[in-house]
Amino acid sequence: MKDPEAREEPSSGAKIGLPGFKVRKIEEEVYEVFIGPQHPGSGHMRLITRIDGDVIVDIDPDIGYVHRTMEKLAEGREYIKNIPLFERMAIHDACNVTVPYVRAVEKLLGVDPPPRAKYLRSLLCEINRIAAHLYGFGIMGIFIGHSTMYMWSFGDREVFIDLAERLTGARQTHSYPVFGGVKRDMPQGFPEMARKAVRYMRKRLPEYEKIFFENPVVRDRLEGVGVIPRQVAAELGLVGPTARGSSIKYDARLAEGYDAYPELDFEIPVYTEGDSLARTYVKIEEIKQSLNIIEQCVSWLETREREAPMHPKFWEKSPPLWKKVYQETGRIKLLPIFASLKVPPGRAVARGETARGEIIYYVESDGSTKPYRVRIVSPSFRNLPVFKYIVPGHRVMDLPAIYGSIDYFPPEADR
Amino acid sequence: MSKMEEAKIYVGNIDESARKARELLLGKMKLGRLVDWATAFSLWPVHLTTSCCSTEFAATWSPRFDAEQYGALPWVGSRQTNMIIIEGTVTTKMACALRITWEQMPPPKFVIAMGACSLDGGIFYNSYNIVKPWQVVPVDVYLPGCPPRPETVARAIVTLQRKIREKSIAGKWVEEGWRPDMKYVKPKEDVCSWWRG
Amino acid sequence: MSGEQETVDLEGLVSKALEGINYSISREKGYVEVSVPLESLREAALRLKNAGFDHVKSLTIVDYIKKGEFKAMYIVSSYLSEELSGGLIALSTTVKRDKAKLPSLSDVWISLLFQEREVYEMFGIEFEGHPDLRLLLLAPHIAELKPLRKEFIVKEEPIIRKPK
Amino acid sequence: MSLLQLLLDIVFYPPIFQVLVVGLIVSLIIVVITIWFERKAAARVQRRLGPYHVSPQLGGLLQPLADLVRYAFQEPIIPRTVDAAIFVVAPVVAAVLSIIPLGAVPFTSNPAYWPIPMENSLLIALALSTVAPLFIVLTGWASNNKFAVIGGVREAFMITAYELIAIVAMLAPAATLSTFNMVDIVEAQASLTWFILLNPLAFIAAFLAVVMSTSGFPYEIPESENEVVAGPYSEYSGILYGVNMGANYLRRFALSILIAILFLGGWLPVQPGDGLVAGYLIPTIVVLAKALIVMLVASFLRAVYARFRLDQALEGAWKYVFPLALIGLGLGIIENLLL
Repeated sequence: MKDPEAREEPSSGAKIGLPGFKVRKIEEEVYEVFIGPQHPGSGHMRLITRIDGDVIVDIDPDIGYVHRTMEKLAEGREYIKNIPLFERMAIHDACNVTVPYVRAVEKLLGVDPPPRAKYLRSLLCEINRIAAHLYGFGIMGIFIGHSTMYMWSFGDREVFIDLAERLTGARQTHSYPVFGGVKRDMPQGFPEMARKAVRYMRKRLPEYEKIFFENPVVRDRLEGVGVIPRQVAAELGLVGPTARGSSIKYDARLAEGYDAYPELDFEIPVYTEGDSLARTYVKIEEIKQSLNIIEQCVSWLETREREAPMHPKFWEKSPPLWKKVYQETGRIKLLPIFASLKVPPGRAVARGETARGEIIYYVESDGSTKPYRVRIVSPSFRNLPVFKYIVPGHRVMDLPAIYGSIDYFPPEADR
Repeated sequence: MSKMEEAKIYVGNIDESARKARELLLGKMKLGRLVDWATAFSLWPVHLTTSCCSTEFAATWSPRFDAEQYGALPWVGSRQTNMIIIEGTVTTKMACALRITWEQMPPPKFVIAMGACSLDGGIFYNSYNIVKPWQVVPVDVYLPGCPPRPETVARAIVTLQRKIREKSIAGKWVEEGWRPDMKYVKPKEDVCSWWRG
Repeated sequence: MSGEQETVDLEGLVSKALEGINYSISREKGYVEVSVPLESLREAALRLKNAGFDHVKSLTIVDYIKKGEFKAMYIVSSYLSEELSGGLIALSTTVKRDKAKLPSLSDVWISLLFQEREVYEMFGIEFEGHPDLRLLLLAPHIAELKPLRKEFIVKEEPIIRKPK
Repeated sequence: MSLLQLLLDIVFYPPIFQVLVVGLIVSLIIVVITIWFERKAAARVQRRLGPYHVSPQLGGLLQPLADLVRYAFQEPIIPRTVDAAIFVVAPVVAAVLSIIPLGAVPFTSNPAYWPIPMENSLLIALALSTVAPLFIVLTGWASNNKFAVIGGVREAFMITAYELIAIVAMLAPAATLSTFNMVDIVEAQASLTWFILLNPLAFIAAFLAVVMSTSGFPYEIPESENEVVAGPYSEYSGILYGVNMGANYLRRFALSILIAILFLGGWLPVQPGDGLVAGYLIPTIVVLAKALIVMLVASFLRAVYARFRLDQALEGAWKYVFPLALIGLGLGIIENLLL
């Protein structure tokens, strides 16, 4: 798979090189290993790694193996059709990924969802966050060879997937938030189910600590590995648990203050060590916070009357029968108006906190039914410099530990 | 080639002896059914994650669904496996990787195309960067859904098992050597044409 | 809009930081846009960095094909200073489509390194001074299409088919 | 007729009989059970079913057999870039050499069924057990694949660490009793007590050495899939890969038998009598059962532990396990003086 011609002297004229290939000479003692895309430790990308002995001296991430051209496709599709499109970016974190897009369009439309819709969104976002963190744990577990960790967290993730499925009707691709509201209200019996899931997870987390975090092998593998100092993390623009493990107290939920988060009571866990273990602990703590938020959301939703979970501008257009069905079952029929929604011209930026970190959408409208430009910068894409700047200097076996702890998800990074 | 010649001094002509052993075992001893049985219960998917269906692929092997009970065990290297589950969209760059991985696998080998994107593009049908997987590798079982539920993936594995045992695919493959269903598949030069720029 | 928190006066901060540079400021939905001419982009970036905006969240290029120009927006914010982190500043400039060249700011904000490579392949905009300007996401024959430019159109089926 | 007689003579020549029958046939069964147990036990810890539908009556016991048959009939690809002779020969030799130590192991105290004279049997068995890993390094080298080479280098690092530990720890019983005769060692355990109680330090060191030598968790470093795919075996396919995988388990089996003999009392509490059944079969089954237990415990670690980093594993081996083995040896010498 190597291209012998790519090893010649760098020529200044060669502008378009092969993706991921640096035109360079190889020193003799350096061993170049292509990790991926078919490799159990790479995910959907290639890491061109150069190894000196057992130490990585240079790493060149070659991504784009899952680049599905979402930004371009979004320019050709109606606003509402983009919601399911963008959710394929981080499919197991669907609500968190789509809420900022919906909010950006809402800013352009000038509508603000009613409080009930905000709480419902936050509820699903937190369920998604827990499921995504458990997914990250599982991948991390298998990366450092702990198959039980993978199985446990994937098994427990099903609890929250079930919860989301009960709420929205889909395992992963919920397409739940829509402009001005949500697609569905809480079904009968959901609060009990949610509380049961929360109780179960609270019982499981100490067991995780026991088999995973207090395991001497795991601690050896993670402690002091991939240390990112605070200043470096800020310079590289890292996001999410990766930044918070390096004592950067930044969370878009607070910085932007969207949905129900300003009214909810939660904390942002921050660790100062900046190593893989700290990043993993951040996720554990975030799961605990998310469990609290779920409880708060459920209690809030339970005590309030069912009122339209959709902005009046849209809700008033629905026929009385639909409203009656909503009152009885909580189901909302999506209005046909969304299919040809004209959005006033303007530009909007919205950010949101997904499980992996901050996602930012720039939406520009020219007044038609389709966006003029959508720019997405996803958390994994912003965490990409970790490979280039943090991994070199570590041993080969540290690469999966760091990869797992930053929870890089290539489909999200490539968009 | 001289190394191969040299090798023959020690181990004989491997191709020739393999062919003879195959004829003896499959022809005279009728081991085809045993091969079918073993292959059906030992479908090891290779670790090639093409897209976001990998989340459901991973969930299929999680405790709740546990596809390992059918004998399918996700394994690490392409050389030791015999099944590819194409997990969703195949992009231009990934198509080449998919093809190379498929060619690295020893026959009899099987392909399950998972998800709407790997059927005909799915939600990304008009994207400029995707490739239809059936142009890259011959597909045995198509599996719709976006993403398919884990039960569906398990069902696809069972379907493939039944197909192998009822039609004796693996036994025939071992006997005859190659499969005929390659007519939609592009040559590797086309799939990987971008590689050398 | 919902819960927009801005703990500091961004306009004041920008006017202090960009003193002496010809710029215009406008408040958009969710961010503050600061447009500078192309020549003073680098200077403005350096001053914003010194004012505490330590990382770039997004390098956004918008292709205004009718005006024949690209608009480049560097959406910056701060991690190290908590009060700045609530606000977003978009440092923007315009560049002609036919000679699409921008100065690379990856030495100012290292977080731009991969985003500039992405813009390079998607729009064909060259970044002068970028240490490692190669393709990132695309295969070479697709990068030649410059897919995010507006003249490259992907066909789309409408939601409602018009009867023939 | 005389040729048949010759063949029978060769097969029933005790060392060869032991290697062929116990080494190949029995160990195949034991390997099947071990792999099945490894997957089933991990599945139980992980709250799932594990292999099942291949043979529902036996709880999926035929799963490793199905995998083996599948491997046997898959095309063994020999890439053009490999050193073909070594590529093909090395795994086979490794597998054969893995069970060769059984040619020196007594399964009974009845001299009629000893494979070889027992004077220095422990030394012979230990010496033979150290040869096989070299061929694993060779497989990695012959593959001419970067991952395989890295895996081979890791294997070489591990060899140097664990072989010494295994030998030093397993010599501790010999030091206590001033003999290299394995039968004497077992007989002495009948009068004293089993060496697992007499010299637990040496036992722990020997057990860890077995786990390390056969790439069991948490020392599964040469084949650590997340960096080096399948390690030295990355280029192997079909039956050759099956042989490679089998060789690993065979070596674990051979070393487990040594542990069973040296530390777990061998065929005790059975006292071998006369005749084939009482003198050979029953003691052999006892030894094999003990070895199986050692193997299963080693396999079970997969469900609990992650894998160490290479430098951590080597550091652990040289800094902690090797001194442990030395202390075990010292303890053996002290016990020798006390006895």
